[in-house]
Amino acid sequence: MNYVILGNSTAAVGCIEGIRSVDPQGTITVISDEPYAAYSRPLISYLLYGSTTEEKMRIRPDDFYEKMKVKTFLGKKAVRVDSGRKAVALDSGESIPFDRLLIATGSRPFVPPMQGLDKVGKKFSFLTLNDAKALESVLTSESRVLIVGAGLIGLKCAEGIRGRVGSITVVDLADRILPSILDEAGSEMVKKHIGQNGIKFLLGDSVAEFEENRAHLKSGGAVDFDVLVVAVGVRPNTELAAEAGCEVGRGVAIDEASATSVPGIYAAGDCCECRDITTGQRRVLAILPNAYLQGETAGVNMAGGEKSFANAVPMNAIGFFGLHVLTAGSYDGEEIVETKPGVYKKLIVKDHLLKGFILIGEIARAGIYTSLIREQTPLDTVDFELLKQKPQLMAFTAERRAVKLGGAK
Amino acid sequence: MAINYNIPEYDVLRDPQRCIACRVCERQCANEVHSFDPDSGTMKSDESKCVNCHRCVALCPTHALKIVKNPDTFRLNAYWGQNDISEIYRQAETGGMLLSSMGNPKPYPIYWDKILINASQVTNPSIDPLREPMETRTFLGKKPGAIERNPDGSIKTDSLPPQLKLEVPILFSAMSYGSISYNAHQSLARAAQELGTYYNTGEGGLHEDFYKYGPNTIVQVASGRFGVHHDYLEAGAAIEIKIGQGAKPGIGGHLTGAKITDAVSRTRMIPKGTDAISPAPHHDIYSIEDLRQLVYSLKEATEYKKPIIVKIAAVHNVAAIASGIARSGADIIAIDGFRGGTGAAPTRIRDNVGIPIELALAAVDERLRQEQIRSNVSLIVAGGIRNSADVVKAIALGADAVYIATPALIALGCHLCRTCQIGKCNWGIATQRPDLVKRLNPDIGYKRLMNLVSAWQHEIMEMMGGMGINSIEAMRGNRLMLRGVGLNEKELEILGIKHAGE
Amino acid sequence: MKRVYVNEEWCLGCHLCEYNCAFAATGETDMAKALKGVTIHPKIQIEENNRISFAVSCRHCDDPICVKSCIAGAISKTDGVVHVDKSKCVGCYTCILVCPYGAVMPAPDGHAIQKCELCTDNACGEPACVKGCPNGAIVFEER
Amino acid sequence: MQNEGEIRIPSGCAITGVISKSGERFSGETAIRSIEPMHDRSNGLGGGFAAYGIYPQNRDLYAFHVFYDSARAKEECEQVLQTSFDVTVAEKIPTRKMPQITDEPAIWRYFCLPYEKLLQSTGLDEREFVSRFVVKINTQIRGAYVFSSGKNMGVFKAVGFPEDVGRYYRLEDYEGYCWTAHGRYPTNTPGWWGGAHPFNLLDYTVVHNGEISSYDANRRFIEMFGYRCTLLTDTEVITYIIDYLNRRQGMSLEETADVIAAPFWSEIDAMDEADRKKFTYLRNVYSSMLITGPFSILLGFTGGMMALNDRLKLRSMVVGEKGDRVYVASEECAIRTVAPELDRLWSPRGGEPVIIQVNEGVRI
Repeated sequence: MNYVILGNSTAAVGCIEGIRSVDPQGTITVISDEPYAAYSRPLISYLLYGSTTEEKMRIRPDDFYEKMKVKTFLGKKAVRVDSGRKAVALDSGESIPFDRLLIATGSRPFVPPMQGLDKVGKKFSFLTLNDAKALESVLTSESRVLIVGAGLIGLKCAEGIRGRVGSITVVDLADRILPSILDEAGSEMVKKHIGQNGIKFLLGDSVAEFEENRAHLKSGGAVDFDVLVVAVGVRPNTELAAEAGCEVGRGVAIDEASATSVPGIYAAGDCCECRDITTGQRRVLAILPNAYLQGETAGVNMAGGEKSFANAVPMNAIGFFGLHVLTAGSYDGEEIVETKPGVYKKLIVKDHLLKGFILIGEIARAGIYTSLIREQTPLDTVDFELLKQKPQLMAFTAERRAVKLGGAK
Repeated sequence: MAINYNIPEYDVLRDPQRCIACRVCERQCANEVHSFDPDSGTMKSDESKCVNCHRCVALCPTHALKIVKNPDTFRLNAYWGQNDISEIYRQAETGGMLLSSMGNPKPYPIYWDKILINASQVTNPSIDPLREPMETRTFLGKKPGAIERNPDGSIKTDSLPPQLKLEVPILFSAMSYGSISYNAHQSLARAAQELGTYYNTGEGGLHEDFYKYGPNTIVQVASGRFGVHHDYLEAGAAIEIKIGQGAKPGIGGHLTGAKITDAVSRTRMIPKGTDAISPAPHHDIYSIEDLRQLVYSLKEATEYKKPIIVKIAAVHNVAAIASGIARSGADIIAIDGFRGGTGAAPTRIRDNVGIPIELALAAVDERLRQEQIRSNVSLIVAGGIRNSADVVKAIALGADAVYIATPALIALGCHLCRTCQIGKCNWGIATQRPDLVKRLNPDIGYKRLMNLVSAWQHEIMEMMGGMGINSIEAMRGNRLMLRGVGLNEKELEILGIKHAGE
Repeated sequence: MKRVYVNEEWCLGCHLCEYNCAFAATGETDMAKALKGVTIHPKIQIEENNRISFAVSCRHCDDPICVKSCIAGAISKTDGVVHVDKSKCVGCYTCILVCPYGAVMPAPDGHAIQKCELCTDNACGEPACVKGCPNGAIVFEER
Repeated sequence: MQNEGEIRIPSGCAITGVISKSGERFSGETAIRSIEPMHDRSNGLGGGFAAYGIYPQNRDLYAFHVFYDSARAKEECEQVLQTSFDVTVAEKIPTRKMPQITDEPAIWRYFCLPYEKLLQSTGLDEREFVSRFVVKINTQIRGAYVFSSGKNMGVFKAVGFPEDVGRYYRLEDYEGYCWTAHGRYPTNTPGWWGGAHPFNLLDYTVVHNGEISSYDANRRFIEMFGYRCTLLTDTEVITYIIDYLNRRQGMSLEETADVIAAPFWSEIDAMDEADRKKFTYLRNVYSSMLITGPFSILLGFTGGMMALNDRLKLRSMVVGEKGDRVYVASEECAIRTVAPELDRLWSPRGGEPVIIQVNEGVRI
């Protein structure tokens, strides 16, 4: 069997490990336009912060490809997938045949049209290792950095470089930060904390026009900067899949087996859309655990095994300057909120199920909540009053605990 | 009571250098001696509540605790001891009888320690139990006076009266469910099963969960008849009629309502929360002939398939009583000496009534032989067997087997604090409080009991081998293997042994 | 594969496992010296409520979601032990977010996580919690 | 110094025995010569012989051999004897004066039968009556000791080396079909003639080499059945146990051996069901008659001989066969001296009885 994987990040690693759990022999070829062994993209902010190194960012040991018997084409870009002839064409002119193909092409930064943007010299995205290296090369302790976008990427970037620059200003059209994962109260709490760490926010505002070192805001003000980071959002790389005939919505559409609509072609990771069990809606769940699980599922199925990943849940673990934020699921439902100094906690319940949560400051054992969401545990089978106090296995019945902890079948 | 006349018996010493305030002591003390002071971040003690059970000491991970005798004393008096004075204060305060638990702790003579065991030298080889078979199997029960033969001349083996087969001549003696916990009972039952011996229900009936251990269970019928019914009698391998108990000869029992939980109530067949009171005598046994009737009633009820044990306390005329029992139809006599334990007994009774088991045993065995009825019954002795040497001495004096209870409890963790009667046993043994009961994990408990008895068995074998004896029956009643030290003529005569050097 | 199993029925809630765990992690030989005046951060934790208590520590799952979810590739499973490479861990707490047992926790310094590694990360030989449990409530067994 | 009966004296020993299966009678010289080479297994503190078939002319009468320490004892004993027995012959047992044998008591022999009337009135069978009578004399008359009480057999014993004892009693003049002999090595040094071996009750005689560890367990048990162990010797208690099991309980000699040298439980547990039940029964019911510690015994009885070792075989004992003769001895030399060429020689296993009986039909 001839496996080809487009992309070389978490989904690809999951896929390789998935294939090898079933098929120790088949040929695996990985093609990526990045010249690096698989590394963790979310770690680029930590790299700039100094809490990791390029070496440690690799998500698998150095001998991973060798041990897994994987052939790599790194730094080469796949330009076309011919689903009829079952071959991938590379920008170098090579054609790589496949029996099974995984499209794990990830996403790319979305840069909206902004007037005068072309005048800015030092402007960066913040998605890849190359992005980080490029940004790092221009930073000085006097740099005034302007970040457009108060989402996860923008704010992690802000945290990552805070110690090495003069000032940071974050502009966002939305009136609060991290709107995709936090509610208003949560946003406010996190914003306050980040603000206390020397980052200035200009929210509900946007850049009307750029000059080389100045951004004129819609609200009328202006921000002088030396370095610009645009972190407005990302878009899935779906083009190759679409050309190959795969059904594409917001992302490449995959089922629970990570299969696309074209036989023999699978997809996984940030380029895909799948069903979010907390809402029932199909969406792009561009988070690392999903990428791995989808990739692994794809790998097993590509190799003739059987695996299903049917309980994708949006979730995020993120921290800024020591304040940790853990969230999961959707926020539509009855809310149970608890606040105390430095702590914000919100549980969302709907249809007798835990649908989502936001934990800020006090995050211990959050996975117990996540598992209730993921396993769609009916809340009348657990002691939810205890769970409201804190995540704890005590809330389960003794029989369930005997299974979970005592080795009972 | 405005004035506290008494002084705490113990002192809790906590080494502040070692204490890490982990609060294990606090969590483990049902008497609430220890507490945590959040202001100072340190542990405190209220030693007046301490019974010296050592639970905290045993669990303290940094060995920061010591329980010592309180050095505070009343003015010393060679006649009026500390205890005498304390007990008077307590009685003056309460107006009640003093209660105690476990066996007589007073410094009466310990005859075991004045008896020494023989070993072979030159003329007769000692036997190495590691190399040669060394047998401890024992059968308890009445032995027929003559063989009978089948028409083909072979020996009739089926006519033998019911017997108890023991792989080691050590049984666990009666401790009722109620006086000790479910987990303690389970530990005993499982250990008996694994060891090929027996445990004894005591007078509290047999919990429904433990019927499966029936082949290794002796079911007791005592004066209160708690939990006695047909299935119960059928469940056991033998039935024991309890006439008396070494710790409290002549009186009955009293288990307070607090210990009569749901399960205990169901097992004893009495209402929950009511006191379980055993009368002093069986009210259907006012004479030896009445005993015979009960023996045969029980035999009838169980179709003569189970040996009947009659258990008596060792009292002054024990030999004559035993002679009567041996002619009553009973198969086995159990004699309980004055060191025997109890879950609760009036202190004065425990400390002053009964006689030492060594003398009782020697007298009974000799008397039954003189009357040529020793084969009518087997003899089990109980009440103060402390180790394998005591077992060897007991058997050489004439016992067929021994009952152990206190050593079994100690193996399970008991520290002989002797406050069973208050029901707050920190070791999960003499309590019915669920949070305390769970402290005794029978998976651990039964293995410790097995270890104990196996260890004793090995020691017994080693001592037997030293004597050149390779089967326990050759040691039974073999009093020449014993010598006394520091005993007077009368004691030697009763024990039927010679003095060392003779 | 040997695992730590919890016999809830026998847990006394004495918390000794937590102290033994914390002690084992110090590498000291004297617990009093190691833990005196210290707030402990054990990798095994007791849950207690209404006389029920039990210890929770990493289950070393057959299909460990923490390993799959770790954004830094810092968690791996070898020879049945789920292991954290603290030098790779950036402390994002995704593992805390996904562990269904709540068995992963921030390390005391806050920059990484910690979890039970069956005392393969200290010189105990067998898990200290198991060794020190007074009532067989935590066992390390092949099942 | 305390004598037998006052103190328990363990002793090491030599034993030998010869039997003719055809019932051919042969002189005591054979037995003397056989025990002689085992001189070093004795220490001069006791020797003795048992001989079967030596009184054919009085074969239906009990032959009592009695030691008297005094004339008064003799008088007393004879008085009691005559009230219960019809005494046909009363004579001194012929002896030879020898420097090696000293401190002789008076040694008398009586051929007698209990009065029929008395047997009827007591309701006892003859042998039980005689055995009780012997126990009575030996326990109640000071200075009188019946050391042989069977029919057509006799025990001859004294303090001295066994070969000297044989010559002292002129055993070369007696002819029997079965002889056993004993040389004694007591580990204490009294010298009472009654304490020498063989030990006898009725026609049972036991010579024994060993020191049984079960002694007091056996003694205290057997004494429940009317026996009195006055000598405190192994041989005495073994004889009583054999008498009890074989004569009074009606067990075969094999069954008797199965009690006193019972198989180990591990062996019993591995037997087929019938045997397992039988052996379990015997061990259970007669547990107090299990004999432990080293022993090799030769049991003589009318018409045969049984050799038995303890179950661990802690004492040497070999058996030889030549023609119709069977020899049993502590050492092979004792056999080779009198039968240099043997058809067969073997060492019986511990606990395995070797029973030799005079061929059926032979009048003895």
